Amino acid sequence: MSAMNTESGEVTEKSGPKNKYDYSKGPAPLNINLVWCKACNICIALCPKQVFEPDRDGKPVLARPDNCTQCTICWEHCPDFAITSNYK
Amino acid sequence: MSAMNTESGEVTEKSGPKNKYDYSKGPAPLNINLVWCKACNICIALCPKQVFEPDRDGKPVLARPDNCTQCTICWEHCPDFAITSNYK
Amino acid sequence: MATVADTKEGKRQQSSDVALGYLRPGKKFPNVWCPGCGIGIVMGAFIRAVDKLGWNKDEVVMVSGIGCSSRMPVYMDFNSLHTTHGRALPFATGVKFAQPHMKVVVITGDGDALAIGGNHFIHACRRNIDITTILINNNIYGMTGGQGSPTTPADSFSTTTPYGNTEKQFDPCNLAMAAGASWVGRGTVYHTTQLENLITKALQHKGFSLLETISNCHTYYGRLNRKGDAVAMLQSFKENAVLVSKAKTMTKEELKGKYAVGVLHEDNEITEFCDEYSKLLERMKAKK
Amino acid sequence: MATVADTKEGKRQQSSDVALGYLRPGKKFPNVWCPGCGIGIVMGAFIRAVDKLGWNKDEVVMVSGIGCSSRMPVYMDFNSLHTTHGRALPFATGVKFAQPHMKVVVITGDGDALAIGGNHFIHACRRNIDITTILINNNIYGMTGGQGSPTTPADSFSTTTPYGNTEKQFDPCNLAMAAGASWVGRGTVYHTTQLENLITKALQHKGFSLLETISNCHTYYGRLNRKGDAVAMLQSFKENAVLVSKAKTMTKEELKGKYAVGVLHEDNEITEFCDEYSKLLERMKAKK
Amino acid sequence: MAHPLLDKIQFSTDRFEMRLSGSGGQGMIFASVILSKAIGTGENAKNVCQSQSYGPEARGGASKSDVVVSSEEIYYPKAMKLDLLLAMTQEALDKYLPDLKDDGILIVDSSLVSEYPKDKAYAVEFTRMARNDVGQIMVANVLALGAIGALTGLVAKEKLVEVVLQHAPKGTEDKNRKAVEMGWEEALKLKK
Amino acid sequence: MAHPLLDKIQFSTDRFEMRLSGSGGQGMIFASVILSKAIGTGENAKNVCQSQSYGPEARGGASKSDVVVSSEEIYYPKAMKLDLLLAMTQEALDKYLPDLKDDGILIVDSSLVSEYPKDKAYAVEFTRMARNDVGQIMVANVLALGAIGALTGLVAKEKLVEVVLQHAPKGTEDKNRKAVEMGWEEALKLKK
Amino acid sequence: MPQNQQLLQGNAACVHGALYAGMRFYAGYPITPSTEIAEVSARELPKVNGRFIQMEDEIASIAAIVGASVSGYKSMTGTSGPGFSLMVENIGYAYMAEVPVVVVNVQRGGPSTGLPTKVSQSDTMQARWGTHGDYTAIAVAPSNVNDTFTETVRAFNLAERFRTPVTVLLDEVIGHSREIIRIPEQGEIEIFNRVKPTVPPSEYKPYAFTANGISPMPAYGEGYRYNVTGLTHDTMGFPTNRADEIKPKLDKLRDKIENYRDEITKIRFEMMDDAEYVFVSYGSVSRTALQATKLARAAGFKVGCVQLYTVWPFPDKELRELCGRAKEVIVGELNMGQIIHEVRRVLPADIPVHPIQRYDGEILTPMQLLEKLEEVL
Amino acid sequence: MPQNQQLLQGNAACVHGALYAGMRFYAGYPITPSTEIAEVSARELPKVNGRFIQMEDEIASIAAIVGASVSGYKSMTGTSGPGFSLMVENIGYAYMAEVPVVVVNVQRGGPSTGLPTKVSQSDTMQARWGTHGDYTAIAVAPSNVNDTFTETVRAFNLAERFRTPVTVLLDEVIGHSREIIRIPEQGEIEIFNRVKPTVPPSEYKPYAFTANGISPMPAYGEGYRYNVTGLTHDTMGFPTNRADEIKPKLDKLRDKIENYRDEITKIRFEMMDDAEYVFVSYGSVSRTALQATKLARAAGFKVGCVQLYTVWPFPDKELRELCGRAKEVIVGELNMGQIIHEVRRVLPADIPVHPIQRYDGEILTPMQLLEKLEEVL
Ligand SMILES: Cc1ncc(C[n+]2csc(CCOP(=O)(O)OP(=O)(O)O)c2C)c(N)n1
Ligand SMILES: Cc1ncc(C[n+]2csc(CCOP(=O)(O)OP(=O)(O)O)c2C)c(N)n1
Ligand code: SF4
Ligand code: SF4
Ligand code: SF4
Ligand code: SF4
Ligand code: SF4
Ligand code: SF4
Ligand SMILES: [Mg+2]
Ligand SMILES: [Mg+2]
Repeated sequence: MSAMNTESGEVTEKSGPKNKYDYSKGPAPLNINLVWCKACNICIALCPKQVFEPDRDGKPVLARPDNCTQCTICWEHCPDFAITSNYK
Repeated sequence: MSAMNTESGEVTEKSGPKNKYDYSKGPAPLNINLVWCKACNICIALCPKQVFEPDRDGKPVLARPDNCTQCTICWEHCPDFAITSNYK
Repeated sequence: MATVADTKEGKRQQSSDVALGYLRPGKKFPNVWCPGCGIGIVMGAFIRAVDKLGWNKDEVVMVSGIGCSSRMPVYMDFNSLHTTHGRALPFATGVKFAQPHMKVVVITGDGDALAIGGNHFIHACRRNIDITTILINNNIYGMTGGQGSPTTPADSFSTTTPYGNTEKQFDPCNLAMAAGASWVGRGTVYHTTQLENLITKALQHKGFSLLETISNCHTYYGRLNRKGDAVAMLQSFKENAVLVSKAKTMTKEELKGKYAVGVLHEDNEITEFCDEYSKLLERMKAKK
Repeated sequence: MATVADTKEGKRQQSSDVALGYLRPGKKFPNVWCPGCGIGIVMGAFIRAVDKLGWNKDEVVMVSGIGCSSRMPVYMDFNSLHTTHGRALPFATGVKFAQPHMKVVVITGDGDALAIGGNHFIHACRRNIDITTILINNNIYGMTGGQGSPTTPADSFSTTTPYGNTEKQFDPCNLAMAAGASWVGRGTVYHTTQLENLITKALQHKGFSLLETISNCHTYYGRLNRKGDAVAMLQSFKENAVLVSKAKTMTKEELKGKYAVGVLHEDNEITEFCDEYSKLLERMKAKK
Repeated sequence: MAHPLLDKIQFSTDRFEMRLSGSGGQGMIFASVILSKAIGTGENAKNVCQSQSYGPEARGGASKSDVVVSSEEIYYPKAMKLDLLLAMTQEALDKYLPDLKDDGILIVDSSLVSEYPKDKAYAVEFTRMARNDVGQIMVANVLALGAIGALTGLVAKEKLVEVVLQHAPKGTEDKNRKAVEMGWEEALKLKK
Repeated sequence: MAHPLLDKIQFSTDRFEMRLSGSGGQGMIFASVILSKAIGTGENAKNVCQSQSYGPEARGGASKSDVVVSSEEIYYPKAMKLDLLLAMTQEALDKYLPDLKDDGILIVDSSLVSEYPKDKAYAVEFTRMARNDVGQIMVANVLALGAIGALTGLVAKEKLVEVVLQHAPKGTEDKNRKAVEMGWEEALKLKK
Repeated sequence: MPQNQQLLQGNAACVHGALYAGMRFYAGYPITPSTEIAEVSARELPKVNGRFIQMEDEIASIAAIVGASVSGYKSMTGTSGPGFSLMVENIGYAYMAEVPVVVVNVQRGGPSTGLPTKVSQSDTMQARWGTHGDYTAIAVAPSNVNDTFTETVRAFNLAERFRTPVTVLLDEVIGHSREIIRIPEQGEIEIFNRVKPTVPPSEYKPYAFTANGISPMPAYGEGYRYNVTGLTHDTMGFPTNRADEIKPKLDKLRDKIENYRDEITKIRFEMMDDAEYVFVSYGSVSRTALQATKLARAAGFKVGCVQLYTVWPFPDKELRELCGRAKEVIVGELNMGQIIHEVRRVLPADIPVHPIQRYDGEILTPMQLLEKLEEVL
Repeated sequence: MPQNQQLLQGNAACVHGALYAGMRFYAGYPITPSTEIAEVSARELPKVNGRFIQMEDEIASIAAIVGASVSGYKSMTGTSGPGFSLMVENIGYAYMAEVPVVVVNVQRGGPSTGLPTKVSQSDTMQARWGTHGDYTAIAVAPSNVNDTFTETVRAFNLAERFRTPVTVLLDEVIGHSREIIRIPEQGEIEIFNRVKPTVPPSEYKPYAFTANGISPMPAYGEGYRYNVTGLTHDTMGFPTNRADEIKPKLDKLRDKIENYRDEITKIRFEMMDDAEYVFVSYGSVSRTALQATKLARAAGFKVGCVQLYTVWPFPDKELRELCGRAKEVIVGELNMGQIIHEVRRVLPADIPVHPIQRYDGEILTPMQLLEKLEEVL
């Protein structure tokens, strides 16, 4: 789903600096499609590991990516298909 | 409900001789409104005392009026309100 | 197999001609029904029940849809609203909600209430609006000449199921209960005394009451399914009706082809629709 | 009070982006739904279920009426029929009966299925036609801006019940069972894993299956009734859902405000509508 | 008042209009369908147009059915002025006699109808004959069909029998054949 | 091509057309209702006609509302060419700027909009001021109302405050009054 | 702000007009862009001891208001295209049974679900011919918020007066616009209430032929126990199949309206004294037309403007009188051509009638009308 | 009797025509006087492996046939006035979504439940304007049993050809009359099947604008997974609110029919060569008119007769051509005046158009037409 990555990347830029994931560490655990994300706060609130923090627009930033256990909760509850995992 | 009696009387004549009740014995136990009666056979079949017999048109004739116990079955089942009792 | 028997004793003698005082004066008799049609029997029982309750005719509104059964209100000397096919209940809802003190009774058929009118049926149940509905179930569309209805039994014949009915049936009583009706009963046109009593209870109940009444359309349902004439069909109702109390003790297998008659459900706790709105109006007045 | 907890283990990893392969290519995303609307969560669970079943997209027909929930089919890469308000089921009946080998799924809302569409709902149940209906119950008319629906709770606020709802509610599951549906279940958008499983079961069931899915319309129902935002409403589903098995052990009092989730009813004996007609067609062929 | 147009109108002599009337159970509609088929199909087929009364009246009460016959295209589908009236009840006769042309053919079931223009009518006791002579009261209408066939010449007897038998319930073939023939002969006897 | 008619058309100078635009949550419709009431009622009332966008766009996304003001009967109800545009987001500005008359009044929330015609616009940081100075981010729209009042002269400040307060939730009266006043003054400062 | 001066949406003004006219019963089902009519009714009716019910669908809604009306209540329902389509069967019932009700259709783009939030006038012909059978329809069309109030009052008066359903044709632009209106004092606008019988029940014939064509109508419960049916009926309200009873009944449905055209027709016209070019329109387009007329006049052109408040029965006579001297007539509509057929039908063949139609979800602009005018100049 | 010669009621002929045209799906709800259409379908369809379903109401019936049609089945429903009124919303869906279906309306007296067993032609205007919104309708009107067969075939051909619902306007007289018809051999009448796409699914646009105005239509299951909606949509079938997509869509609905008027219009005319007096009619009245014409000609009067098989779109051009030389035109209808408005609209103002209408439940008689003719002579 690289197209998605690109899309989300583009938007990230437009909406200001976010998702401070250090890509040199390898792929992030999750991708956030910021065009589709509507900042509903569900993923942020439901993640049992506090992986996300909201950015200025309320969209999720991978604040504690290393905490992620790939438990599926965030993407199963994202109403907008905006979260995908990078671990396949 | 004498109007009804008259009505049924009139029709009795038109449809040929029927209801051989001997009125000299006093009022018949039941009146049959032959204008309204549609010859459905329900009263005849359901009377537990075989009070009725069908005439040529299938309408009830008081064949055994003395048998009548005023049990209500015939008039409660007459769909056409054609049977009334003379005992009030 | 135990079946229901009418009690023959202690009947009021006025029942033989009380009906005549409730028929509309004038030209409307004889009626449109076929000889022996059970709808007339229901009408008789209904009139006796109303008479017994001593209701003021001016306060009774009879509402119906379209069908042989729905013609009934036209013949009776009450306020009557003979509406469109399937829509008796929403018309009746307007009548009742506008004037909650009126006694509103709906006469409907299995097609009228359950086919085209099914939605209004369940919503009237849900609202538990104080309307008594007498559903005359003859398992067929009588008026239009014998097409299948939502209560035409499986494998039965009708003019639209010429090879036997491939559909399944509603149990109107179950449906009403699930939808929220607070009184549900079933009777037959054979059991006229019981029918009169059930109608009386349904009319007395505050809230939505449904009385399913099994009736004969020998002209179509009977003829197409070799059920015989009116008399034979009435006899079959005698065979197949089982008192509610008895039915509870019977197995599903034993109950096949039979139906429970009597009061199936009664709930006097649940609030009535117009009452709830009246409370709202009271609250609004108090606020002022 | 025991509530349902999702099992978090052993999930297939592809579930994170499997949905993307089922979205319609092109211009239709982002969708019309409010941020956080549960409808999207149902859609995700649905797609994962279909994917798990390995169904051929060409054989799936999604049918819906009008409402926020009914927009769902437009976004998915199946055959889709977005019909008129309340009428999804009869359209779907035409689709299924015409081509019984197709997998027909109806997506509908509480208003669409139970208000205007109530009659079609009970008749589809009665026929036990092999259609899976996912009824997204958010207790309100979302699309038109927050009017009361047949599932808006008593005393709740909506734009048409500004002084509190004076009406009573349907339980769609009870209604479906009484009307003849052969599979009935309930889930919530909080319990996504269970939801996916329930959808899978509903889809696999032969006959009419109804899955009521409790969802959040925080924009209207939530706001008007101080239920908080999407997250708060999801949390409340967690609080109020009770597993069917557990619910059976609870009293009516204890169950107040709660709802049973899981499979509520399953009957694999009762025949399916299209099958019965196919048998008729076979009989006709045999006759020739 | 002189009618420049109406005075000149000549109703087509090619049209032959029949009405079969009686009460609900007497099979008038069935008879008219048989008659229409017999006249309208096969070798010397003519155009036919059959119609009947529907509505509340049709249930239980009176019943009537019209058959219009013509060798040309039948435009107006209903009977205008009857060439033939079959009346199986007094009620039907009283109601429809005025619609019969002065020189029209009147057939009555004289076992059920008592008041009729004796000079003009072909009076046959269809019902009595059906019950007593054929042994099946239901075929009174078939007897009447035979009479109509005989009196109009619109259909061959064998053709009429053929169509009747196509529609006769299994086991009643003989009675039906007999009914056509008896009706036919009885009417021929009366033919004026 | 010469237009015998169109060339002669003079659009009424009596009409004053305003558009309040932003995103769903910013209360543009609410503000336009307040504005319409304030202008349309009381002593020096003028005719007003308010309208707004509905439809999918109205949910979540962009939001706009038009207010047409005139001392005469308002015929055409929609804005034709804007005399005033309030843009609370960049998107709104980009979309509606072309509808503004050359000499029309442009007001932008410069805490959210970055690209705008700097020379022409009245740029006020409504949102920042609402959050920081009033302490209630929700009243950004009320600040904007103050600015509109000040720049158009269509309504007296006290009247505007009065109507705002009629609609303010209990307990927020002071903040709302402050918002109107701050918006008003801030705009006056910029008045060209 | 004086108590009776209010900023109202057209939809709200409709409800306030209805309340002013005496509406005390509303049954409806939400649909964009009419929903506010239900919402405002739900809020306002309980304040005046009136009754609001949200029904399960539009069919039930019109049924319920007919039920309430025969029970003596002035009743209304509001809807939009799809809902109106569902109502037509029971609107036909109200025609046949002669039950006064008011049905508001806030028009949006069609056919089918179409354009729920976009303006249209494409249900104009449906308001005349929507239900099956023969009947004569009344429909009124306001063009602004104030009109909406007064035309709704008028709709109730007409319904009560003629015992017939009356359609109020709103559209999305009017329904959703907000303007200031002054609610008139009670008595300022005359209110008509249905005529009740004066004869005793035994002599009462619910569908009697009367001198003015209207049969008096009691409410259920007032002692007149009569029959109401959607079957064609005789003067007693009993179903009939007799040709000699059917025709008079249908004639009655027509004549009770046709004979009072003068009282039903309402037209606004501006600058028509010497007008050579005439805009004919109704509903929100009339606002555009008035604007265009004003602008064109200011530019020196002899333009006039006719606005139909009464759309049905179509004001044949009045339009013929008003436009008899016109050189060119332009009919503006938000549809693909509906009322223009009527205009063509009634005007002499030598007056060219030009369409200017818009059906893309937006209202016609003054410029569009002026461009059309220039074209035909 | 040869196998293919049958005595059929009009209603039965309608079903046989439908079967001949390829109908394999029928959904309906019984209503007098159309019920036999359902009954005969229930009996005949299983014989040809077709499917019959009795739905819970008329709304569901039209919904089901639309569902079956998008699934590739030629589908039909039959009803009468009240049922047609209930169907109009979903007929509008078929217009919008461009789904071919055939709807038969066997007309009876209205409005409302009216006269279930009595003939009428009072749903003629409803067939054009019954549902809300803008669209162009096709309706055909047979006049006898044989016609009913062929016009039903034609209705299917038109529906398939133009991806649109087509209404067959029958009436009680035709529906219930029995006449002998010969069922044509397969191939004798050309059958049109909807055009399927030839492009691969990835390139398929379900509502593409094409040279002939018709977008090819696959069945569900054939690999083209597209969206069908009653919302106004773009060429992909996705809902749109864009003015520049809305207008072309609505234009398409109109033009795909208007541009093919010549192929849609069907008219029968008799003795028109030198006719000075012309009867214009459709449906069962045409039989009366033909009879009257024949009688009047025999009496030496120059009378002719025009029968409209295609009622909608109204054959403007053809009627103008045929009646251009007429001295007087008489329009006969079983209603209070519907199609006469169209006749008046299209004929030059100097040709008087006279109505002869009957709406008491009986068919017009030749004498009534002749009396009218005498009046205008
Ligand atoms: C909208 C509409 N659809 C169909 C009909 C035709 N119709 C009249 S009565 C009836 C069925 C009546 O069946 P039921 O309600 O069971 O009454 P019954 O005659 O058996 O008493 C139908 C389909 C109608 N009048 N209106
Ligand atoms: C015939 C008709 N009536 C009313 C409407 C308006 N309408 C559209 S969606 C809707 C309610 C939707 O509620 P629900 O089914 O609960 O869906 P939700 O939006 O809550 O998901 C209504 C009333 C319509 N489109 N058509
Ligand atoms: S997968 Fe689980 S742990 Fe990882 S971010 Fe999502 S919710 Fe948090
Ligand atoms: S759940 Fe999805 S839409 Fe909501 S904030 Fe998270 S990523 Fe965005
Ligand atoms: S009252 Fe009883 S006993 Fe007497 S006739 Fe009637 S059924 Fe027979
Ligand atoms: S039950 Fe009534 S209608 Fe039937 S035969 Fe007896 S009297 Fe006549
Ligand atoms: S058709 Fe059936 S239901 Fe109707 S009157 Fe006759 S017997 Fe009764
Ligand atoms: S209005 Fe409610 S149901 Fe509709 S999208 Fe928004 S949250 Fe969801
Ligand atoms: Mg029935
Ligand atoms: Mg909902």
